[in-house]
Amino acid sequence: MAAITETRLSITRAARHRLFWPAVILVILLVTNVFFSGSFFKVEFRDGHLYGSVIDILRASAPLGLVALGMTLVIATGGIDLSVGAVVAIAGALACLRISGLDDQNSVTGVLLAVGLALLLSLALGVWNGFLVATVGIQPIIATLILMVAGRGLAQLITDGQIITINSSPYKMIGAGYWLGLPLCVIIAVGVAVVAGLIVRRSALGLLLESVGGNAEASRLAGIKSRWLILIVYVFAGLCAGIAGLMISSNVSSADGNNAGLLIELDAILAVVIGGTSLSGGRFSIAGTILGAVIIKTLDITIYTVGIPPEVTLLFKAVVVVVLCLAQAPKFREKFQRRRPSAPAPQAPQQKVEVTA
Amino acid sequence: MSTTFEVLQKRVIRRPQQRHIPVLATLALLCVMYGAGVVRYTGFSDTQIVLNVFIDNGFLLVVGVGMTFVILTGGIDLSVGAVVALTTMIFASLVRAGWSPIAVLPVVLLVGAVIGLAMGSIIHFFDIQPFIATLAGMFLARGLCYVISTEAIRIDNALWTSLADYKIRFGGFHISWSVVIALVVVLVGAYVLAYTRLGRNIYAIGGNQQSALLMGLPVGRTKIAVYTISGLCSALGGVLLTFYTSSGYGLHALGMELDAIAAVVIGGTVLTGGSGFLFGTVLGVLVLGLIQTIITFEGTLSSWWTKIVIGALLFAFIVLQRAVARRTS
Amino acid sequence: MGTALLSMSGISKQFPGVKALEGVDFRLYQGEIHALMGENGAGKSTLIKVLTGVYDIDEGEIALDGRPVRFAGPQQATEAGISTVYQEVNLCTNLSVAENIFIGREPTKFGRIQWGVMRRRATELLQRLELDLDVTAQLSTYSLAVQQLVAIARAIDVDAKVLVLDEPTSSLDAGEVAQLFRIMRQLKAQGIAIVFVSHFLDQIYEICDRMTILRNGRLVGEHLVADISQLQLVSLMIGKELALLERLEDAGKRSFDAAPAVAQAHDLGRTGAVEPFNLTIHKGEVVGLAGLLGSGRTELARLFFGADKADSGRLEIDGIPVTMHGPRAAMNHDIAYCSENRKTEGLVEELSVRENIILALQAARGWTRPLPRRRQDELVQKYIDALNINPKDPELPVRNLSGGNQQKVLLARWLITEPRLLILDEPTRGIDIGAKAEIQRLVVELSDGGMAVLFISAELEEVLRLSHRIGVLRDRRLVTQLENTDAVDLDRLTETIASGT
Amino acid sequence: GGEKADDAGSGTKDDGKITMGFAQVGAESGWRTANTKSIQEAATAAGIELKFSDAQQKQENQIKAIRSYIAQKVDIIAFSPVVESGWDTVLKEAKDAKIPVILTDRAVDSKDTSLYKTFIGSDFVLEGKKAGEWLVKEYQGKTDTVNIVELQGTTGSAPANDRKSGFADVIKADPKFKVIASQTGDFTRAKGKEVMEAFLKANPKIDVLYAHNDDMGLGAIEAIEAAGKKPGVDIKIITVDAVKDGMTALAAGKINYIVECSPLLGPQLMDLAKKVIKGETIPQRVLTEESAFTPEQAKTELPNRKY
Ligand SMILES: Nc1ncnc2c1ncn2[C@@H]1O[C@H](COP(=O)(O)OP(=O)(O)OP(=O)(O)O)[C@@H](O)[C@H]1O
Ligand SMILES: Nc1ncnc2c1ncn2[C@@H]1O[C@H](COP(=O)(O)OP(=O)(O)OP(=O)(O)O)[C@@H](O)[C@H]1O
Ligand SMILES: [Mg+2]
Ligand SMILES: [Mg+2]
Repeated sequence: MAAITETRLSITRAARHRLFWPAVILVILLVTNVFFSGSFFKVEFRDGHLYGSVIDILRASAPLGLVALGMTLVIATGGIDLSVGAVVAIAGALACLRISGLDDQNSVTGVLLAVGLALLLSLALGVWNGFLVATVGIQPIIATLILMVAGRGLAQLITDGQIITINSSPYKMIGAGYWLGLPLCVIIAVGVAVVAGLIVRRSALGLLLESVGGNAEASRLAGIKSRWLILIVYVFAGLCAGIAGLMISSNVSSADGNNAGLLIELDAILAVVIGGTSLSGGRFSIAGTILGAVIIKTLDITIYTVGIPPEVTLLFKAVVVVVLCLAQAPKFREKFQRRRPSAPAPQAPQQKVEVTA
Repeated sequence: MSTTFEVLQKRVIRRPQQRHIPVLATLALLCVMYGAGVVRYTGFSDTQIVLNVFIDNGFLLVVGVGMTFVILTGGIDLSVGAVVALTTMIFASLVRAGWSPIAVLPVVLLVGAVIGLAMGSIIHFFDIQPFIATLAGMFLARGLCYVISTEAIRIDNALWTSLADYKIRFGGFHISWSVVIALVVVLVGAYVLAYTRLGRNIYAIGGNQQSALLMGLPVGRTKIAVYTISGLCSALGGVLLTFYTSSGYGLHALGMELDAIAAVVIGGTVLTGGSGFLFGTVLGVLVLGLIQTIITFEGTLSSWWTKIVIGALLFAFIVLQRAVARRTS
Repeated sequence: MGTALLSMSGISKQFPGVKALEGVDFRLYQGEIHALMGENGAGKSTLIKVLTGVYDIDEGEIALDGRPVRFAGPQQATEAGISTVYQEVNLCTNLSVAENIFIGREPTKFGRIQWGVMRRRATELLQRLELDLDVTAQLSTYSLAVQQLVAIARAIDVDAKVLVLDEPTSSLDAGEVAQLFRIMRQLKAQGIAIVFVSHFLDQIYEICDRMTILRNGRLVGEHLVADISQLQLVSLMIGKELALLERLEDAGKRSFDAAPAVAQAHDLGRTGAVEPFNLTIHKGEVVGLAGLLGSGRTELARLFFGADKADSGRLEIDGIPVTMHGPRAAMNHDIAYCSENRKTEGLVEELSVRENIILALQAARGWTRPLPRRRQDELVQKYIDALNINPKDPELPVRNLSGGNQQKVLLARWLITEPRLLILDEPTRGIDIGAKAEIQRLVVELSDGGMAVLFISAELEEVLRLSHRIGVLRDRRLVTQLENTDAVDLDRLTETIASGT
Repeated sequence: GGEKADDAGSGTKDDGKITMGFAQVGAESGWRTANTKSIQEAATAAGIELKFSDAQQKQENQIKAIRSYIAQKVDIIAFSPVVESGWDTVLKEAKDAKIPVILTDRAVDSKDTSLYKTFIGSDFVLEGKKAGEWLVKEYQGKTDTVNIVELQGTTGSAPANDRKSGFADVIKADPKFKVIASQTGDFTRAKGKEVMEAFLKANPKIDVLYAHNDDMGLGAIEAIEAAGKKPGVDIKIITVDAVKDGMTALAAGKINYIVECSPLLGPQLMDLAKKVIKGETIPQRVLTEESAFTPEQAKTELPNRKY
């Protein structure tokens, strides 16, 4: 009896965690796949690297996770960045344009130069957004809408509206390569997330961002110079989107100014929200965002594996999104749980809460 | 001590109120932009060009009205474009099945309102962020379109075609029914916002939801109402779009939510809610429409330059708007 | 006395980690003014919110007019005749003054709001409180005290059986309080029952008939005000004796002419806010600001901190002219400003107590130099103890603290920055007497230690008690400065404020 | 309106130069860009003044553009409809304004064929059929089931609908052909690769891939190679479009068959436009000149590919 209550308690404790329910949904999605593809969880070592559906999910999540990571910090300050998709396209386009102009597309220095240039441009675009929001004082959604529209045009201008195909094995490493048997893009994404997480939580940046997002005027009067902070987060979002752009274009060895990163801003915001960060700013969770990105990509891949026809894909997504946010909503669980306990002991659940608190 | 009369007098004589400045700045800039168009392009001064902006954006205006309601409460509605598409789709398929458009009309309006109601209820009762709830609504509505058909369905109905083609003529110019309907919607919306309890509750919630709750305002009801109104407006926008395109199609109104949000925000409404005017949204729609018109008049831009120029015009407009509003305040 | 108009029995309310109310009984009779007493965090506001349905009740019954009721939200409570002014001013500052008074029950004709009628009635209503405002102006253009009065105006206009006022007087000056009391007596005569919460004991003794005392969420007693002395009341509230107040009486009254000036304002001013003024604050000196509501005390203080930019005159720090670019620049000169409006200008509600306390210090260090966690914990613990912040858990979201405890958190934020000039705007707003004495003692200590303090309070006694010099403001002008000698007493000060000489 | 002599915006000048308003769908793919280029170049070559607008995949925008051309009184309007339905109103307006209209690339489903002069473009259903026919021929005489996976274009778009149905029409005659998975790849390489990766894991035996355009096929090839299989050998690949990258892969044997869908209809369009203006009679339907390629044909054709 005691042991049972003990496990019960630890389960309730885990269930309290903000990310418990999203994680449950992720597991359910993953398990669903097994019924349609028996070898879903099989991970083999093939051609010197890991190979399997789970690896696919991680690889597909890497760029989205990166974009969402940048978006998280922007949202923490109470902003939003719609231009990430355009930056994804621009970064990929510029890198591929440079590489396609190389005599030897396999030259590592040439590729590094191209990559550096693309990232530099992404940074600059981030500065542009940050400038409009922090200095000019335009509402973030409109400020970044400008680059969202014009940036896509810029990407197409760079590629001349064509798809630039390249054949560069160093460049291909970024999105489709492996290191120590692990997908390099996942390593990069995790690396950036870890570094960002460390910087944000080990320095005071995270606190100051949450403060600015939570109450801008109070933060100003507490001496926080929010202008710089806001600039930094947009620059970081630009950089993340740039890296993601390189991954996406490298994965298919081509730059598609029209389609690369199309609507990725929507998925990224969704990932942030699933991860438990409120769109109105304030508290944020990087781990939550990464989990959110993985859930979204798992959902996509589940749709392919299960063979859901394209016509009903969106309905399926709608259902999953609703279930996901209901599961996460304390208010929903409250209503659901209150109905459950059987009549004779209305006191009991209340008591339990007290014990675990 | 000032009497009521003096207070009133102060109000009339005083400079425009602080909260009107963004809208006035927008109006002024819109005029400047129009003037620039007239100077630069032949035929731009034709009054019909202005009327065309209304004709071409009637549906966006109606959708924008609903969006303004939502944004004023501090929410957002991403489902509008999809609901517009769904409306055209249901409309077209029912008409094809032999229904009279007059009978279909209440059905589609109801569908739109119900989708809005459902989203509003989820947002209120379970405290779900509007972004995610309406995103689910967007997936749902688009998904339903494809379930009905992946192909476009033409609306082949004499009554509807004649309504769609009908031109209300006056003094050599003409407008369409959709313009009339859109303007009526704007007026009704503006009236609701300014002169009804619902409208004032919307502003209150946008200002501070917690306070509104403690002041004993019906926060839940108002929030649900707002999304229902938005759904209804989207459905009506969809109906107007069937005037415009005479077809139902799952890919109609792709990305219209962004246009609508942009129009609302350009019109001076703050995304966090609580301040803004419907008239601003009208201006916002006109700004977007005018930019589009300028692009077509320019006529020589490649696809990418089109986007870049749209972005640049938007940029110029918004930065000037900021500057003007800052200067005057 | 017959049956109670409102009775609450066995009320319990549990928040995660805190039992805010435990088996509390409360009775309210028709035509009485009933004080709800207790320390900060005793559960007064929670009891009120439980009554009006803001929070669900865990246990207990409520009966109104003998019928059991349970409200799902403030809306139902209002409809049932319970009109409430909550502790934090809960109005919509984006709406006009008139609307804030009438929203939810606007005068309508065929569903159309009659704006003219509404404005007229709002003006009339405010005149009952002797307040003359432009009712069409946005509420945000008015100071917190005015907002508090607007909230009161809103509450007293309803046709209510029960009026609940949770610390309505926390930023009001004596005149405004008198107006409020006059109206409360009128309402009482009409048979309305009033619940009144305040930390000013004098006010309680002036207006209330009975009182209910809470301590740590439990009922301590229900008494007739006449039956119990102030000292008894205090010991009932805090559970121990208190004898601090006397000790402070003769603090100061020194001359500071020889002391170096920390901050000097020369014709400093801002159009529309304060007219150019000259004011010098010396090292170790406490300068009090006195004035009527809206006289410009807050605005004067903000200029020293750069919270607003001055558009005339100059400011000297240590005799060197500086341009105050903003709060951060002021902080670099070791100036701190504790705002009167803790909700919108002070706290970041979702952050924890610890994070709120270290915020200003951290901002001053910059984001690259985080305060080590151990040092944070030390500092925070020190001030939690010193100011008796309750509950003591520094990781609680500050939102979950009671109003008075939030105020202490804000104060702690600035104290840990160890400034040379500390600007305190209504620092004792909503703070219980125990903690208030503590804070006053702190101010004396700090100034003895050489800190310059600019002290603003609506409570003139407090200003008199603490200040070495008092600046008097009137209509946004610093009209005079009085050395706080024995010649200056409450009457003299009141007179100066009224006459301006 | 006040006309200005120095303005380039007017179509009603009596210098005999033809002004054409062209309302393009957008620039959603390399194919489309090639289409646009072809039209622009052909216009310059033919001495026709081209007013070009990009609708960014929105029918509303296209209608607006056409309205604007009518207002600007161009001599002839051409456009590639985003969708087939819903053009009657605006076409009637053009007709009332006596401006002839030519459709390119896609048809409209208007019953009143007098609303436009002619339609020049490919037949997407036919393309799907060609793909199916090649498949049927390839597996002639074999009895084993053929597992097919399909990468569809953007859900709801006309080429996706038609290429799917044309293909299905042909293969349904023989039960050995089984489409075991069909999913949209949004006409892009990235999505094509992502979907194919999942297909490969969920379906151990895939014989044939049918992709609605080259780009998705090219993305899928990467996925197939990553899975350790040989595209074109282990899995036969059929695609549509024949853009340069696709043809290169075809020549390399990674794709087995490409059905051409030519974007280069500029010269034909300008020819027709001139004829229409001169009042000559022209056929109601003009097919673009296009074929289909096998790897051998690709090798000879490749050097000539411009897009
Ligand atoms: N929303 C909440 N969540 C968690 N704890 C809360 C919440 N609101 C109040 N509390 C806790 O309940 C207790 C009672 O708070 P309450 O606000 O009722 O105090 P109070 O008597 O009004 O004090 P004050 O005089 O400072 O206003 C406090 O310990 C407080 O921390
Ligand atoms: N009685 C009043 N009539 C009109 N306006 C007022 C009145 N009281 C305050 N205000 C407005 O409130 C604003 C704030 O004034 P300020 O906060 O500087 O005053 P204060 O002396 O600090 O008063 P408080 O005691 O309310 O803090 C001023 O801009 C003023 O317009
Ligand atoms: Mg309280
Ligand atoms: Mg003040």
